[in-house]
Amino acid sequence: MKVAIIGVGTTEFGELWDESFRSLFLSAGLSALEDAGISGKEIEAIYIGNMSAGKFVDQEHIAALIADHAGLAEFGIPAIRVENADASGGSAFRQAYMAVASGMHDIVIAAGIEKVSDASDPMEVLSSAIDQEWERFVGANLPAIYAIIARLHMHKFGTKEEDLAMIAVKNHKNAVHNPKAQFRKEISIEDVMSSPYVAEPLKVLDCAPLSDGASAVVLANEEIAKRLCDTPVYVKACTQASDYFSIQNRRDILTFEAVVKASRKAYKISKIEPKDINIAEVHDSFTIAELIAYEDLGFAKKGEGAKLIREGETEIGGRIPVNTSGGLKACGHAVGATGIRQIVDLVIQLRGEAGKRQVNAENALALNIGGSGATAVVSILSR
Amino acid sequence: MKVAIIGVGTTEFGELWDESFRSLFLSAGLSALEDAGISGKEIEAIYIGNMSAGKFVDQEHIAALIADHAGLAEFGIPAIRVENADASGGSAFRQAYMAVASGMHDIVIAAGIEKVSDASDPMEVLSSAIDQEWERFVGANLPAIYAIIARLHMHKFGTKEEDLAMIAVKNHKNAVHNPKAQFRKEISIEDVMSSPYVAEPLKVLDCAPLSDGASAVVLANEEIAKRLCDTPVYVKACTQASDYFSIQNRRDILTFEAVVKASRKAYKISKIEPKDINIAEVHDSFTIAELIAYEDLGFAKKGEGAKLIREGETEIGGRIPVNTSGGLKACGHAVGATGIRQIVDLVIQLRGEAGKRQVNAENALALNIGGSGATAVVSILSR
Amino acid sequence: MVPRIWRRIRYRYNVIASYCESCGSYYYPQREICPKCRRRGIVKEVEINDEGTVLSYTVVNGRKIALIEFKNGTRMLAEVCGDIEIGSRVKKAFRRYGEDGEAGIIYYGTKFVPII
Amino acid sequence: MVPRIWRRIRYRYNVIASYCESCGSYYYPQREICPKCRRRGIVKEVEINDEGTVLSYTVVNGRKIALIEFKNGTRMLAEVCGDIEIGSRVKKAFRRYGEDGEAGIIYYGTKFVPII
Ligand SMILES: [Zn+2]
Ligand SMILES: [Zn+2]
Repeated sequence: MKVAIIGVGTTEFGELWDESFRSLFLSAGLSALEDAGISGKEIEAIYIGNMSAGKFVDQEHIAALIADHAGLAEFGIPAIRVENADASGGSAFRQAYMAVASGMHDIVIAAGIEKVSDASDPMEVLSSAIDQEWERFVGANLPAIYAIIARLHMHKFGTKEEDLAMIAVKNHKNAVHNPKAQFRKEISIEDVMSSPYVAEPLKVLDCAPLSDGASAVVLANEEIAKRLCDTPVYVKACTQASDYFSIQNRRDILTFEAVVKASRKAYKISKIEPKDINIAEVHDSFTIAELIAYEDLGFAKKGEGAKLIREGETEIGGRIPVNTSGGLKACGHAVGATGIRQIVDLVIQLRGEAGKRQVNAENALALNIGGSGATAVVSILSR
Repeated sequence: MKVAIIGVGTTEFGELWDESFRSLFLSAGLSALEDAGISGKEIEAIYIGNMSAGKFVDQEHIAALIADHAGLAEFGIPAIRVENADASGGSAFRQAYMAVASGMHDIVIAAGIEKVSDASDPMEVLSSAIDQEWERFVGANLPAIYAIIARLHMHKFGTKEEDLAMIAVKNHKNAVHNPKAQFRKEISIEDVMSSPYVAEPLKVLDCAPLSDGASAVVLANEEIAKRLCDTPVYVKACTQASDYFSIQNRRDILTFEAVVKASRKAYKISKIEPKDINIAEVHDSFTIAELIAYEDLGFAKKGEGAKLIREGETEIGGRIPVNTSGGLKACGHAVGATGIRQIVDLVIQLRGEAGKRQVNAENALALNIGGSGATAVVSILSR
Repeated sequence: MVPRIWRRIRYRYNVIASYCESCGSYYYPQREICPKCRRRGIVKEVEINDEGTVLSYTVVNGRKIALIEFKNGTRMLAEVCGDIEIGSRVKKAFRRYGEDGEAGIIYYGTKFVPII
Repeated sequence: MVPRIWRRIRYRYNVIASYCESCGSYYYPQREICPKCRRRGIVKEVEINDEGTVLSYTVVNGRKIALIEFKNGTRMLAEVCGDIEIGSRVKKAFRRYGEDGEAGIIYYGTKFVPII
């Protein structure tokens, strides 16, 4: 069964001190319902992507809590939390997609949410996405893993710290016109280069901020979508793959096998090739991640990711604009919400509602990664 | 597509000091594969039910970790963690069931795992299944919520503390012959009655222990099942429902609406009625939960749950034996593993492999509850 | 850990319920959306000042936690200081609830006392 | 929080890899099952005692964390004490890794030092 997205909504991302975990979702969820033009009674299931409410706000069992708080308790619909680190949103989207594609449900919500700013050290919590026993124990955290990957990429392929900086600069520039973005301010290469090291060679401005935020999308089968919606966006494929958990077990740490596997499968299912993708939201939790994504998604050859950013190919106006929302880097990384937020932004683009950051696109790709790449979710959307 | 269970495996439940989070799963997963007579290469996806690895062992992103540790990383199959408090196992089973029923996958694993004994206060962690803001804040924990429900049931329907004690006694008696059970020792009514109060009127021996453990099942479509397996057990229905999160919002705290909704839907889908169920594993995290489950599942009228236990109807040999495994109470409650462990035990019974606790059964029901009832998952299995 | 936002919000100090002007339902704690009629923006704040009745209760960790019902039908889980039975009448009292170990901040909330 | 089981296990003090007798693959850390040939029980323990080569590294929180490769092809993430570059040769050294704040227990593990 063909699946369409008929409504999207997101909160602003950032340090939202006045919002609670619960109110965050309500705002995103109701926007999505309003956007879809439905009241909520039609929803048959709700999938919530969330990485670590347990550690961030001391609350588990959040799917039922959120369904209740969104006023859905009377209907008693199944509410399912999906956790795959910062790929939780993408994974929740995929479960929701499968529920509709299979014909088991007609109309469902997929949402992502994270409230990080109540925790004393959000990056410490995010680092529970990597191997506690063999990576954290020896002193590595998530930035350290990406830094080790970045240094090898630089050593092997001649990628420069400035290339990585260019990715941060591009994404900040894109975020200026995104009303939901955390950082709506341009930065310069010098700003990035002079920011302190977090984990050499990655600097503060190579890292996405950890943010509060929630995003939601309404998925429906084609028939309902056509009835309810003038601008349905179709999900042509949604695939997930996994890899060795710790980098010490990966044959080639410069290739995210899960990204390669998920994207190849998505291209095959959708019959859409890398060259047919007109816009992408990719997981730039660290600038090096976006650069390697260019390669693993097939936008550039292995080792040539830096060429794309140097030549402006991934800027708005380039061959394949990447992270026109500002990406995780500038829009903000609300962990479990990010995978859904990517879909929201691509839908806005495919509908032609992106305003000053509008790109002319037929086919869009979202890449959501968990931790240091043990999980990857790829979605291909088309008008 | 009809879905069958073709392999089951479980670790012993208990305080497994020598087992790590990872080794636990390996043992259960490999038993299930062995039982199914497959090597593992055939598996297309893995669904993991786990409530709180983040809080229990400081590790999130556990689905990919487990897939890797089980030797599945080469295949890169999707690995998805599902969390719905102590209904996580049931929810993971349902997602796996849906993946096969829809034809999207041919053969998948659903597993549940929890390692609680590394935490200083596991019941505190389990209590993050209830509302932190409106229940925990005022001093209630999970036993307190069930205690409030129990006292009202006693007040309104004349249920006695001794009735609840009888449920604990029955489940301990059943566990004696379950090699995987944590407590393989009979207890007396007096033992229960003289154990100290945890939350009045619930006593220590009214509460299930929190345990380490992992369980796994292999699900396949009918065609593959018939080819691989002499004794497939069919999943006739697997439904999930949710309820108001906090008890203060429920119209009737003596009825678990999510259980009523999920079970009515399961009966309808399977065309199997409560009277046709020959055996059940129900969520006795507290004795009162089992007693109310009798009522909400339709085995007894509302308010008459105590009659069933008084008259021995739910004992082995009774009309509808409940928790022949020992239940959460005596087999142990490995939180996110429990929902899968229930399925494992019912499959063993339906295959006729339950030894001294064998019941002659055609149709079986599993009820897995999250927290104080905001999530319920009901599965109906048949030979 | 008590999230910062809980401590400074007004509803910890007053018992504020929501009233849906569309369907006449009351809710405690407050809701932004009415689960019965799914309407937003029609939910008004009302303070609960009247006496309540103990629907049920428990004693846990030395504290008495009760489910209390009010005239408008809303219910509230709260600590009660004093002797109660099912059916006892209770009234509001402002008390200290606890302390945040990490931050050393004392937080307060509504407790109840029996009406004698 | 360091789970108790990590502290007392032997592999924290020796660098023990697994060798699959069926397909000839080595794994670090140890595995009970070979992901290449999916065989169990054919995985043997082997200690890694030789020198390693720094594949890549970072400096985080003032500590140098490197990905080190050994002759048998296994790799290990570990702290290195001393100056390194990509390609540097390093050898094992037994060092204190940290302290469990709650329990006050000091735990040790394998670190590496450059071969000069
Ligand atoms: Zn209303
Ligand atoms: Zn091998």
